[in-house]
Amino acid sequence: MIKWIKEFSKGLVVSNPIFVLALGLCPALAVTNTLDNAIGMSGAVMFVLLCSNMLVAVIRPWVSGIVRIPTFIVIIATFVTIVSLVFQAYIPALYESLGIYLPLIVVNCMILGRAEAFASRNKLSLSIADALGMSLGFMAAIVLIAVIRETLGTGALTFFGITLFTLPVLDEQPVSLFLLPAGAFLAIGLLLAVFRKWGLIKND
Amino acid sequence: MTDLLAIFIGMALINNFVLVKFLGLCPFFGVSKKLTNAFSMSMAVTFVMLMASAVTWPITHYILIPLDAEYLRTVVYILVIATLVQIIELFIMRTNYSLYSAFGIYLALITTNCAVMGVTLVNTDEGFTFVESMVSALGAGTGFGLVLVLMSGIRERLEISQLPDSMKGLPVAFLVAALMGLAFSGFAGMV
Amino acid sequence: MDLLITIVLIAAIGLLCGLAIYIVYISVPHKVPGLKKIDEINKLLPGMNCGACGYAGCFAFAQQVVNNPQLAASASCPVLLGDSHVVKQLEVALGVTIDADAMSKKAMVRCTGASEQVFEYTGIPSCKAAILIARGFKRCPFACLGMGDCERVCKYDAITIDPEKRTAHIDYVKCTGCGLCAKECPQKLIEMVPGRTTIAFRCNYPELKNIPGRERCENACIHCRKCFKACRYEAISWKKEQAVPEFHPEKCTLCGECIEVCPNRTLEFFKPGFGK
Amino acid sequence: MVLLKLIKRFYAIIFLTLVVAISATLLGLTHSLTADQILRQEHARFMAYLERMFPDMDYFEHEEELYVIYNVDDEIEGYAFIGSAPGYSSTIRVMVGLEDKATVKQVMIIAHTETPGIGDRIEDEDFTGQFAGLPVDRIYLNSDDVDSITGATQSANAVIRAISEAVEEIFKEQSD
Repeated sequence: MIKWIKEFSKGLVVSNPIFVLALGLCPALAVTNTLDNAIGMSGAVMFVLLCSNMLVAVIRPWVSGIVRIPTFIVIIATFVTIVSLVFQAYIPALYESLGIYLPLIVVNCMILGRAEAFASRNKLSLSIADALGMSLGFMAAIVLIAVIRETLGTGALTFFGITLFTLPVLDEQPVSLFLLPAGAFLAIGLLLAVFRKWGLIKND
Repeated sequence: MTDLLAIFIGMALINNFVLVKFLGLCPFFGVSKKLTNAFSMSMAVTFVMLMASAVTWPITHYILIPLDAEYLRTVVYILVIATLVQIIELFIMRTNYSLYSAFGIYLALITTNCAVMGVTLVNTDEGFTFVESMVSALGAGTGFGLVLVLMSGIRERLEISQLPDSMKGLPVAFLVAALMGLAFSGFAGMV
Repeated sequence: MDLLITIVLIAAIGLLCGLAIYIVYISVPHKVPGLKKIDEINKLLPGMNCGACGYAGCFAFAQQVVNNPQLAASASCPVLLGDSHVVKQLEVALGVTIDADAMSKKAMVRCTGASEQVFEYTGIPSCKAAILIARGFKRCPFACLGMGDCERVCKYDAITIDPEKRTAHIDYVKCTGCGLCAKECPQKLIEMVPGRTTIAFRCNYPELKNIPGRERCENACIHCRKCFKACRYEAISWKKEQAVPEFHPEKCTLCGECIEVCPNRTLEFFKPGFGK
Repeated sequence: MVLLKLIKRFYAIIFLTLVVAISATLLGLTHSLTADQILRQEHARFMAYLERMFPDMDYFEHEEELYVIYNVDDEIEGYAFIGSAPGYSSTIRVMVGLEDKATVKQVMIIAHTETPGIGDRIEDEDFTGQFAGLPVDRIYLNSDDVDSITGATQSANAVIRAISEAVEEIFKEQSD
């Protein structure tokens, strides 16, 4: 049980996939321009990571060496396609705004990385812990980036249509740089530096 | 001919995969510490992009579209890419080991490189013909390589500059990427 | 029904992919001759790809050595020279004898860094940059500036920088003699010397007249010839043109006489543990 | 025995094929479960746009690319068509409603993923409102009657292009 908690909490801070391992950066930057997108994306990633980690952990004794990577990646792709079909059917607005980045979860280095490095070597229960921890860490990171970018970039924060708050001056003159691709790099770079300054993350 | 040029420039500069579309960021930050590595990596990526586009185009147009099964494209594309990468890796390892020792580690990274998968998805989304797909793959690879090489040049310089400790390494690389991204957004509207 | 056809076709793609990998796996032969042997040698090498042997990395060197074993006796791979255990393994693998001792080289810093700092330098932290301003920030224009160019280039962690004196120290044990630091140093004050060198001469000041060295540095060689005169074993000869001593390790008895008489403490034992 | 040996020998291939086949089956099933819902969603969205544009709509008919809208009394209420053009970071799709075959009633942006706060200003009433009442042949790039958006020229021009290209295609065919 202690080991389970250890694996679970590892992904949250110590080896946070975005800030520490720098894995899965593509979605972290591409879909963090609004809070809705970030939540939708991390939900999808969580589902895919959990399912694929579980399945890989179960079938690991039977996987043959030379087709290991194709096998894992087909499993991941299957879950990604299921997610995207479900999104398309029930939350079409989110599906459209995630666009090409939804199928690209397949190549999120984090997911194959976890399947390869962790699930293919560990028991089912530990793999679940790892998947949950990693995906929660991923969610925390990209939601944080999205909140910053949306707040600074539009002067307000909305959550699936509900406006949470509006800032006085920024509302009139938003820093729209933060919504551009460059703003994504800027936000994540500064966040990373601040975390290091506070000692949350170790320096290189 | 001008159409092809427009696609090439569009993929290489305007919709630059790394800075505008955020594809292939992991190698962008991982392999951009040294200029020589960056060059090898971008060559390998361009090669795999071309191969992947060449293989996925007939699959899409002769199998998936007639079957009305385009929802399966994610699975099929990634399967094909993973296979291709593995075959190329095996082939190079056995026939030219010194090439393998230069490229090998990057090949493993390419399976999970969003840029390769991205280019095949974009080709289908835009409904490119075979030749157009190849040109777009070449453009995407060139754009990726250009940015990777530029970035590694800058990072080699950054290594010896004086920075606050918490800025060293990845954070400052992100800031550099931000500035490069701003510069590249100036290409918008070129075609 | 449509679904069935789809499944069969997609499975066929899967089959083809598996088949392709399998066929390549089975049928592509190992074309590089002696690949196994090369791999075996390659594993013995340090794997740092420092290039000291003159080839493009360890693997290239291994390839050359397998084709021409005699090469191992003349190349300067740091592993050949440092690690006697590995040298034995290499000798067995290649069937040649390697006189590692004769080939071994070590890097020696020809400066104690004692020269006084004359201004505060806050520019780019690199010797190459620092040297551009008034030949460096130390009184002696040939001194080690200690900005760490050599430390950064060393692949074996053998070099440390003394931040107080701003000078480089080379760990005799860790140094493999690859010579990368000697190439990197803009002051050209790191010299590759034979591994059995006993006495280190720590001054790089090349001019005889103009300004006497001692004004610039408390450890400077003042060309007094005391060491030459003190040596009873003819292990030191005097080079007249440069007016500096030349040491002959094969005659040296490690008595330490020359070090004691040196008025400016320019001389030191080269290897830690020599002398007392 | 021979079969067993064969299976053992080609185990890797068989395994991969099986995985792919299972994956395709799973996805095929998911697809057939969700396909209706996806179509319904798309249809509902389309209808919602049409109804917002033509509140009195009862049903519509296709006339090539042009939708002809009828009200309860089977009278022609108006026309609508869909155009698309690549914008700054995505393909922008617009729906254009027409009073009659020459005058624009309303323009709606139905799909885009332009930069929020910049490119998505094409959705503002200030921009889309200016098309209302314009003759269709007055909508083209750099037309005197249509203003672009400062700072979002790419996206705004894409909207204008989407309309003018669709107009050209639909009405050229019809006048031929």
